[in-house]
Amino acid sequence: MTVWPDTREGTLDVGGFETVDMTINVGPQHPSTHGVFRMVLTVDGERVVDAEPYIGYLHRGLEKLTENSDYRQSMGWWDRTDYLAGMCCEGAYCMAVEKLAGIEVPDRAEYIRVIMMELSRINSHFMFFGAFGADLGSFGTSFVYGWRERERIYDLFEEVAGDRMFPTYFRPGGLTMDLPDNFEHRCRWVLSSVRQGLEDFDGLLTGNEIFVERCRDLSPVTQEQAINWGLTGPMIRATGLKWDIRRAEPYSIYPHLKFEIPVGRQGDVFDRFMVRMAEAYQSSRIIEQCLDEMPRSGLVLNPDLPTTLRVPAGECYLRTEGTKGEYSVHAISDGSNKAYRMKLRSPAFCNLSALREMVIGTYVADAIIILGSLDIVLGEVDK
Amino acid sequence: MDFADPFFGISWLDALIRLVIVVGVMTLVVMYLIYGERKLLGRFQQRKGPSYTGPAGLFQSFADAIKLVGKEDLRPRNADRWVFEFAPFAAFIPVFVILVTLPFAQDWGVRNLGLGLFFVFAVLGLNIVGILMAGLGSGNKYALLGGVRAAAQMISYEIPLVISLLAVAMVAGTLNLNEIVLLQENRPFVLIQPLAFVIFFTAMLSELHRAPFDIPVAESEISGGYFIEYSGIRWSMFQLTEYAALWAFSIFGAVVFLGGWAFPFGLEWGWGWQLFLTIFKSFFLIFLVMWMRATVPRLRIDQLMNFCWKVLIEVSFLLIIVNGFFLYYGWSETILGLVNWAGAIVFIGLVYSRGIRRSRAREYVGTYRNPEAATP
Amino acid sequence: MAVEVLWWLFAILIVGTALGVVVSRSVIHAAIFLLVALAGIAGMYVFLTVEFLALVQLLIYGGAVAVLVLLALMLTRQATGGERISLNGPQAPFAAIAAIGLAAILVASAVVTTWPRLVDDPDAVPLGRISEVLFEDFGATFILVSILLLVAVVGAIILARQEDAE
Amino acid sequence: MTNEEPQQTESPPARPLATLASTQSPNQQLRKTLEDTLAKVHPNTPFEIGETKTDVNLHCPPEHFAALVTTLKERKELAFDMLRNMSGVDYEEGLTCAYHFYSFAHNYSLQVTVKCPPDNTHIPSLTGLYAAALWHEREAAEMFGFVFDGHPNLKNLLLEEDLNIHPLLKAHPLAKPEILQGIEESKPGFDF
Repeated sequence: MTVWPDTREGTLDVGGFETVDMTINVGPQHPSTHGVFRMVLTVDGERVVDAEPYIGYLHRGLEKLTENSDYRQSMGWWDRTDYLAGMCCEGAYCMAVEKLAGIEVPDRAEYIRVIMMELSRINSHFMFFGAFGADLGSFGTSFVYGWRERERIYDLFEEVAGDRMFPTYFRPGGLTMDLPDNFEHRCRWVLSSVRQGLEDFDGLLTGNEIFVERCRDLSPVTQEQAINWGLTGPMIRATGLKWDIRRAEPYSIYPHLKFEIPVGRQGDVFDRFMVRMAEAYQSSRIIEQCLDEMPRSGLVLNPDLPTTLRVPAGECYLRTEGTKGEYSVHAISDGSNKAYRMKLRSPAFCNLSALREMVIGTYVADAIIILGSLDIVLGEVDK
Repeated sequence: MDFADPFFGISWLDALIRLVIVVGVMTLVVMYLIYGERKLLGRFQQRKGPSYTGPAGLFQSFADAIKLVGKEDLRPRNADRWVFEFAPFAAFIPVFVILVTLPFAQDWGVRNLGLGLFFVFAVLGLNIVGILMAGLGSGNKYALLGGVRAAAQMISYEIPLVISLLAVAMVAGTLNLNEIVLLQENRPFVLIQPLAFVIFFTAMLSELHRAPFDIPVAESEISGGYFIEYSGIRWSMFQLTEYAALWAFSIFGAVVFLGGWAFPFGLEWGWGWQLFLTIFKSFFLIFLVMWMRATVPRLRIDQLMNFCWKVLIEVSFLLIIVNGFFLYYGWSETILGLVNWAGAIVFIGLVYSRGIRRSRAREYVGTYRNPEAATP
Repeated sequence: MAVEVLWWLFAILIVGTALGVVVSRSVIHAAIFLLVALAGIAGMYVFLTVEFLALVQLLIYGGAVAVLVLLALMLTRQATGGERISLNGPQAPFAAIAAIGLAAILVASAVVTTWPRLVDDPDAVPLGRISEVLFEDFGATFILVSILLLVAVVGAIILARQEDAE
Repeated sequence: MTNEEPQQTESPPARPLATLASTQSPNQQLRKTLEDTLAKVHPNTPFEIGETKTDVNLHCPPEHFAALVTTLKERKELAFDMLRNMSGVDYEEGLTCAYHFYSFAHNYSLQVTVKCPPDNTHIPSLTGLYAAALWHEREAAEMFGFVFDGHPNLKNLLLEEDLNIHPLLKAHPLAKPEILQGIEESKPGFDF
């Protein structure tokens, strides 16, 4: 592998006294690349002239593994993609399999799935708030604020599914098991704590002169650019486009539920942050409605499922609104008990592909927080 | 103006013993400043901080120091050997020299220099050299960036720092630190020069590169900056320098602005009380610095320079001019204090309100404070 | 006695580091030697009991000039420290002539000048006298110099802004 | 918070959940528009329009693909302005690339499949029309061995840069990558 881009090597004139561009290698081990991401910045003083992202350090061959394991075995691979919101990934995978096999899901299971997916969304967004504050240099405080709510949500997941990050709670056709006793009460308590957490972040960051000064008007993205680059999720909503797959191409029980789609104005870093803040609040509203409306009892797994799940031949492109954007599964089955092909359309991967355009012309410090505002999860980018 | 002279009148022996005492105390203080910072940050962040090594983690810093001494002293292959290895010492010497003139209580200091305040300015200028040496000699691009940032920042912020201190010197009419303290027997200078104190504190944060001005060492950007390549004992020399400088600056600020040992009722209460007052006031300043670190994000380098050259320097020049008028025409000190307070409040208010105005955060905040509100 | 020993130490330090500036093959080393030499001269002023001048020397030459040299090196040179450069160019004989000439002038003027006696009281810093001279006797000059500096700073800012806009 | 038992409320009336998502799909309308437009713009090109479980599917030979996508993007009644996904598939009869387009104006979603002949994996690149194709095409190229004509920088994205294998081909073995074959026998306790 070449370490430095070849084109820049020649410009480093050792003997001269003119200023030269310098390449800096950021990552794969760097405090703010959020995992094993690496980018090579070419800088002129403090200004970024060129940026070259390198990914693939966490590539685990998800799609190959899925093609070679049973439909139920593959579950475990999929909640390791977006590992900050495992339930959302499971949801997309299970819905794709159900769509192909034509499996019905009991009502109660649908409600519980939505609760879990929205809790995952809150979880992921709180991780973003914390990590973004840390990128900005708020020494760990925002991180700990974020972790506090995340711990409570993870505790809830542990009670429900037995695992915290990779719960493997969903099944094609429903859920592994029913909710524990007293779940509703605990969940409402977590929601109130989440709202308090949002208030805390509001107090810590959004009114702060330095925070605003750093994030406002930084790398604004127009709607045309966002569409052309394939940005989805909060990134495209920050530009003012009111597009949410939960509304545009509804799935599960989302058409029932009342929630707003928060949008920003100019797609700058501040808008991206605030859209996620408002979105986390809307998620808490969705969960409350689900808790109010869900059937109090009933099956959570379709009782007619066969012992070995053989899916008839077919093809579907199942899209869901993941935490980072459009989390979609392009699934093809050939009638056997293994998927013929399952392609993950990972939102962070697509958002990250626009990083180079956003970063060029900014300062080194800005490049870091623009990267942070993309909210990448390397498990999902590298598959 | 002589300090007490208990060591048989042998001046160099006297100086040596005083120096050794100051260095020893400084090392101990630095150890506990690190411990205190970790503990405080822990509390700010809803966790405990160090709590295993010794009672309530009190020996944590000693354990860390022993570990650091035992670590391998690495040097990158393409580093400039002598520059790299001497840089920590070059960074430490100016801080240590500042301590020479700081009075901790009446007649408690190494040397009482007639030009004490000026001496501190002059030595502060050398503070950058060690950092520049580390940045240049490490053979690392992050270190180089950190060095450039540090140099630009520290050279710029030295100007408002010096001018804010000059404002105090104008009011006091002397450069001798001991005399400055004695003049504050009835009221500390912060009461009549609050704007100067605000400027001093801002510039001090910048000179120490603490948050929100920790741009040269920005961990999330250049992951340590100029000391990225250092390990073991040399790295701990940089840490020692950082905290010693923090302490020295705080003592200096306490002496110049908060009245040192002289306020309130210091002179008659003996040296123990005086020492306590000085240390307490300096720790108050240190607490403020650590509080800032736990709370605020980091500025960008161009915003930092803009703030210095377009705001701080102008305000500090204005302050000098106002002080000059008051001194020339001999107007009352109360009016001077009131004008300064008004200036300080307006200054802080403008800086603070700008963020709230620019963020337009209400548009979004409304969406979760009031669930039914329409989003923009 | 102690003072004499210290004086000689400083003298050796200054001469040694000044030589270092000339013979050092690394620009960075030369800059650091220069800094030490200038700081040593500040020490010499202390021996002459002109503390104010010593501090000014430290502030201007130690703090500002040497740091500026280091900063300029940092901005122009490549990141790797300690690269060697060749010392002798075609200008060497002219440099030698200039150096010998300057040394001769300095030594001659030092020999010719009648030196005043040292000030006896080490604490007597004529600070008030300095300010009187600066602000009253040479007041007009002082203001002119201030205006010159102001114009220079404004000009520098304008130049920098123009480069930015391009 | 106290640990009270949650109050049991009356369960709400059941709603017909299963019918919800499918009824609002605009696929029929899209299919009709697509047939009309293609007959008008590309009258002589052999397009097949089919359906997957979720979307309208349009089969297109690689040589007509660039013209087709231009039409899809430029025509007002279609306006597919976003390339949301592309995935390669290794069918037994040949490599296929499936593109998913989305139209914000009409809320249409369309799948276009391009089937390569067995000996030729060249497909025109979409990077000129959609910037989003840059990384998608790099990924498909390294995973399946497609060659996207016109892509500015078609080096490996997820795999190592000089690793010239295509792991998602069905012929690629799961257990032992070629480069590791023959190496691991000598290492005890380390088995793929």
